Amino acid sequence: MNTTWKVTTVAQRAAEALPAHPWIASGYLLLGVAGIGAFVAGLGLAMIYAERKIAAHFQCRLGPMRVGWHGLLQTVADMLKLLMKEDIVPAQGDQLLHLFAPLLTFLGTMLAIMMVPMSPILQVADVNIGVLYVTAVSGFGVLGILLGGWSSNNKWSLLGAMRAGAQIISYEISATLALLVVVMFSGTLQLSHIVQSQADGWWIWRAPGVGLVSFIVYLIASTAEINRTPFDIPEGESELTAGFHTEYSGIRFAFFFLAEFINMFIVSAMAATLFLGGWMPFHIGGFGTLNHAMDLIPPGLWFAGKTGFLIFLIMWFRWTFPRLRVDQLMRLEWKILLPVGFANLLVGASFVIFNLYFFPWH
Amino acid sequence: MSPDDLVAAVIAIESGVAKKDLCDRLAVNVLPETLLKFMQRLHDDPQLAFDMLYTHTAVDYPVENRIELIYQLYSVKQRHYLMVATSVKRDKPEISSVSSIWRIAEWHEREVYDLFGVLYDGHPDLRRLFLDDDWKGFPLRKDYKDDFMLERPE
Amino acid sequence: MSIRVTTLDEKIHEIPTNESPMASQEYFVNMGPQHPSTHGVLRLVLKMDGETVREILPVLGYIHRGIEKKGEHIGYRQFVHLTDRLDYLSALANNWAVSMVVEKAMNIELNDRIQTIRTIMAELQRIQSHQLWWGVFGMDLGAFTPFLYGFRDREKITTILEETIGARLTMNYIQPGGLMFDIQPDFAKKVKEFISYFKPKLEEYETLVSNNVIFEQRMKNVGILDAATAVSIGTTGPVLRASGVAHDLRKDEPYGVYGKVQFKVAVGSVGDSWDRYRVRIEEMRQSIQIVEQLIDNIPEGKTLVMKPAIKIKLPAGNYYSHIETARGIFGVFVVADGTDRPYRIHLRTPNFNNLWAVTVTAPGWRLADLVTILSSLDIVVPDIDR
Amino acid sequence: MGVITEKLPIYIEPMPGGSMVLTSMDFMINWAHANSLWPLTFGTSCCAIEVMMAAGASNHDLARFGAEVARATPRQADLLVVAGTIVKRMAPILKTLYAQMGEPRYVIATGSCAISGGPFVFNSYTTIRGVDQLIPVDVYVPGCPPRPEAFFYGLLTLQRMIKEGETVRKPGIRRKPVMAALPEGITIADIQAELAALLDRNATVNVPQQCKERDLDEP
Repeated sequence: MNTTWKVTTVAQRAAEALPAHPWIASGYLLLGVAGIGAFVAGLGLAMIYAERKIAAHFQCRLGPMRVGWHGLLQTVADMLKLLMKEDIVPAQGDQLLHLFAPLLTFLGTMLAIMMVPMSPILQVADVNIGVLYVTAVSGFGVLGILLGGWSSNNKWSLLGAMRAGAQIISYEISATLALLVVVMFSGTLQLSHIVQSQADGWWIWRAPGVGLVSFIVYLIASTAEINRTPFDIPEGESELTAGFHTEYSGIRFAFFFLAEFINMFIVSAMAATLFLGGWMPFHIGGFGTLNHAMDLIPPGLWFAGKTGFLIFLIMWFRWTFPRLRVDQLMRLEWKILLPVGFANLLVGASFVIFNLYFFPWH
Repeated sequence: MSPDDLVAAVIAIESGVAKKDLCDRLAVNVLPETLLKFMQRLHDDPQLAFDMLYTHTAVDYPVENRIELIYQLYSVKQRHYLMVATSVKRDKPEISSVSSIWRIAEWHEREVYDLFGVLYDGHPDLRRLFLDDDWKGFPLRKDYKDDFMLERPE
Repeated sequence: MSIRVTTLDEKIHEIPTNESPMASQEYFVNMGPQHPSTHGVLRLVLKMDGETVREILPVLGYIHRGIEKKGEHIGYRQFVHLTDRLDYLSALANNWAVSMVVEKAMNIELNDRIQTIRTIMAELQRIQSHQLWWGVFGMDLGAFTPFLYGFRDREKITTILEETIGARLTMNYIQPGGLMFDIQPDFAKKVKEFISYFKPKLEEYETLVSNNVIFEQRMKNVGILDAATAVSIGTTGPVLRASGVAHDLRKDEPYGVYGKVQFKVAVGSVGDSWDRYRVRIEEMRQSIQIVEQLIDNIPEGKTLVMKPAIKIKLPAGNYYSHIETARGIFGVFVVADGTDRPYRIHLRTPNFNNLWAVTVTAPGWRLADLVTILSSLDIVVPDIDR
Repeated sequence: MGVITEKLPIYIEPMPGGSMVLTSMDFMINWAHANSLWPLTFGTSCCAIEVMMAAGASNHDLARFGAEVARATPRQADLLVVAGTIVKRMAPILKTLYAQMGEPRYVIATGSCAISGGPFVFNSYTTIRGVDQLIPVDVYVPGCPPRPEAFFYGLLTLQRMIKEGETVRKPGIRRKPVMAALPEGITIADIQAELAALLDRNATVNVPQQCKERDLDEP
C-alpha cells in the first residue's frame, strides 16, 4: 500500500499544546498569523516580479534589469514607492467606503489562504467544510471591488465595478459546480482529506473525462473570478482608463494590486489541490515501484510545481488573448459553462454510484 | 466623359457659371445664390454623379473685400474631379450650407466658420470646431491680430 | 437666413434623452483628451445608457497648432518639413504631396530614379504605418503582445529608412525637385533582407490575431459603414475600401511609378471592423509585392534635378494635388500669388473625414465596441486638428 | 507613511546617530522613487510615438529601468512625460492632470514643442511656448522627436537627480534641472553669448559654391 501521510496543521498543534502550556499554543497561533503575513508579502513580490519578467520574455524584451541582479529588487522598489505615495481620497466620493474597500478585498484573500494545504505540515488550518469555506470567503473580493468602484465618485470606476459585480458573481456558479464534481468523488469537503483521497491517482485522470472537463471549466471560471485576461473587463485598461481602481493611489492601490496576485495563487492552488492532487505525488493505483519512486520528491515540491505551472498558464492567457465584451462574457457563462457544468455533474454522479472510475476506493 | 464636355455640361446647368482660369484642374465659378441648386444637380445628375466632397475650404481676399469658398468634388463612379468656387462679401459672409447633400460638409463648414467666420444657412450644428467657443476673431483671416501670436522678425 | 451659432454646452443639452419612465437614466461621460484608446488628444462626449453608447460628440482642437496659418508665412520648401508633424506615421507621403504640388506648378520633369525611390519609400512607410496600427489595434482590444510584435518589426524598417534619411519619424526627405540624399549603396540588400524576414512574420500576425476567435467575435459586423454613407462622409483609404468602394489613387490617378507596377487593391464587402482589419493586412502584402518589383532595378541618375534654392516662386494660380497615404487621400491645395510664400495653403487630411465615421457607426454599440470601431478607423489626431 | 516622513525627522535629528538614521531613510526612499517611475500615458503628438511607444517597445525596452508600467490614470502615475505640443485649449487639462497626480511627482518635457514651442513658435495663435509656463519641469529632453535613447538619458538623469536631490528633512525641495550642474566659472550667459556668435557666423549660405559641389547649372 502507498505510504500514508500524517497531516498536522498549525491549528492542531496549538490545540494539542493548549491545555498543557498555553504560551506555546499562543506561540503557534502567532506563528500561523505571522507566517501567513510573510508568505503573502513574499509571494506577492515574487509573483509580480515573475509576471513582469515572463511578460517581457513573451514579448521579446528583457523586463526589469537595472534594479538588483536582473531586476530582482524591482518589486521591492515598486512596493516601497507605493507605500511612500500620497494617498488621495476623492473629495465628493464616500470617504469611509473608499478607505475600507481595498481592505475588504484583501481580507477575502487572507482568509482563503489559510486553508491551502501546501504540504502535510505546511497548512495553517483545516476545517471539515474546506471547499465551501474557500468559495464563500472569496466572495469578499467582489464586495471590495463594488464598494471601491462606487465610492470613488468616478464614472469609469462605477462602470468597472458594475462589470466586476456581474462577472464574478455569475462565474462563481460554474466554478463551484466544477469543484462539486471532485467533492463527490472524494466524498469529503476537507481539503487535506481530498488530497489524501488522491493517493491512488489524481482526480483529473482518475475520473475518466469528467475530471478533465471540470478542470477546464474550473480554470476558465476561476480566471474570470480573479479578473484576469481574457476576462479583465472590470479594469479594462483601454476602455475604462483603469476600471474600478481609477481613483486609488499609493498603499490602497497596492492592496488591490497584491490581492489580485494572491487570488491568482489561491485559485491555482485550489485547482492543483482538487484536480492535480495537491501535495500528493504522482501515483497510479497499486503500482508500488512507481509510487515509491515518486515519493522521493518531497510533497511540498509537488505542490509548488503544480501551482507554479498553473500560475504560469494564467499569466500566459494574459499575453495571448484580447478582452471579451461584457455580453460575450455573460453569454459564455450562462449559455455554455453552466450547461456543461450541470451535465458534467450528472455524469460524475453516475460514475460515482456505479464505481466507473479507475481504482474505486469506497 | 472627357474634360471638355464635362465643363460644357457643368456650365449648361446654371446661368452665371463660368470656367475659372489660372487653375491646374477643372474649376468653375458659381454665383452664391444659385450654389445649393447647382450642387444638388451636380450630385444627382447620373452623368456627373459627384458623390464625394473631398474638402471645402475658404480663401480670404481683404483687398477685394471677398472670401472665396472652394468646394473640391470627386465622383467615385465616373472617376472625375471638379472644383467649384464662389465668393461672399467679407463683412457679411453668409451662404447656404451643402451639408444636406454631403454629410462631411457639416464639419468642413464648421471649420471654415471657426477660422474664417463664414455663416452657413441651414447648417444643423454651426459652432466652432477647433477653438474655444468664446474665442474672439477668426484666425485665418489676413487681418487677424492677436497679442499671443509672435510675428517672425523679418 | 436662419443662422444660429451654438456652443458646446447648448449642443450637449440639446441631445435628446430617453424620457420614458421605464428607461434607465442616461448620463454623459467624457472620453477625455487623455484616454488610453483615443490615440492622442481627441475628446469624445458620450451619452451613455448603462454600457451602450447612445450619442457621440467629438470635441477637437486640443492639438490645433494652426499649421495653415503658419503656412502663409514660410516658403514652400520649409512647408514640407511642417507636414511631417501632421500625420507623423506617413511623413514621406505628406512630403511627396507638397513636393508634387510645387513640381506640377513649376512643371519640373523628374527622372525615373527619383520616382522609383519615392515609390519604394512611400510603400515602406505604408507597411510601417500599418504595423503600428496593427499593434495598437491589438492593444485597444485588450491583448498587449501584438503592440510589441508590431513595434519589433517596425523598428527594422525604421533603421533602414534612418540610414538613408537620417530621421526616424519626421523624415523631411522628399523635397520639391527630388530627394535630399541618394540611397545608401546597400539599401536594396537591406530591404530585400527585411522582406524575406517580414513575410513569415505576417503569417505570425495572422495566427496571433486574425485566427483568434475572441478577436473575430470582437470585430465581426461591429460598426458597419455601408458604401453610401462612407462616400457621403468622404472617408478615403482603407476605411472606404473596406465598405466596398474600390477608390485608390494609386490606381485611379497613378503617380510616381505606380502605373508600371502590378498590385491589387484590397476591397472589403460589408464595411465592418473585420473588413477594415483584413483590408489593411492585405495592403501590407500588396506593398511588399510593389517593393519587390521595384527594388531590384532602381534606374541610375541624379537625385536632385533643380538647384537647392530656398526661394521657390510659384506662378499665380490655384493648384491642387493629392496622394494615397496609409490612412487615405492627403491633398494639398495651394493658392499662389507669385511670391515665394503661398497666399493660402489648405491640407485635405484623411483622418479628418475618417473620424466622423465614428459618429455614424458607433451609436447603439457598447463602450468596448466604440473602442474597436475607433481603433479600426486608425485615426491620428494631430492630422485632424492640423 | 506621510506621518513618518514629515513629523519624525524633528524628533530623530537630536538623538545620537539620529542623522545617520535619517540619511539611510533618505537613501531607501529615494532609491524606491527613482527605480519605479510609473509614466502616465499622455502623448499629444509625434513625440508620443517615439518617446512613449518606441521607447516602451522591444528594441529600446523602457522596462529595463523599471518604468514600464504605464498607468492611464494620473492617480497611480508618478512621472508625467509631456510628449508633444501643448496648445492653449490643452493647457488647463494638463494642469488638472498634474494636480491629480500623487505627491512625489516628476515631469519630463520631451521634444522641442514641450520645451519651447518647437517649430510652432512663430505665427501660431494657439501653441504654448514651453510647458514650464504651466507646470514645474524636472528634466528637458531636446529633439524633434528625441530618439528613444535620448529619452533614456533624460530618465537616467531624473533618477540621478532623485537619488541625490531629495531629503526627508526638506521635503519637496529638489535639485534644479541639469543646468545646475555647470562647472565653476561658466554661467548660462556665457553659453548664450557664444551661441549667438556662432549663429551669426554660420547664418549665410553660398549658393554658387553649393551648386558647384553638386555639379548643377549656375543660378
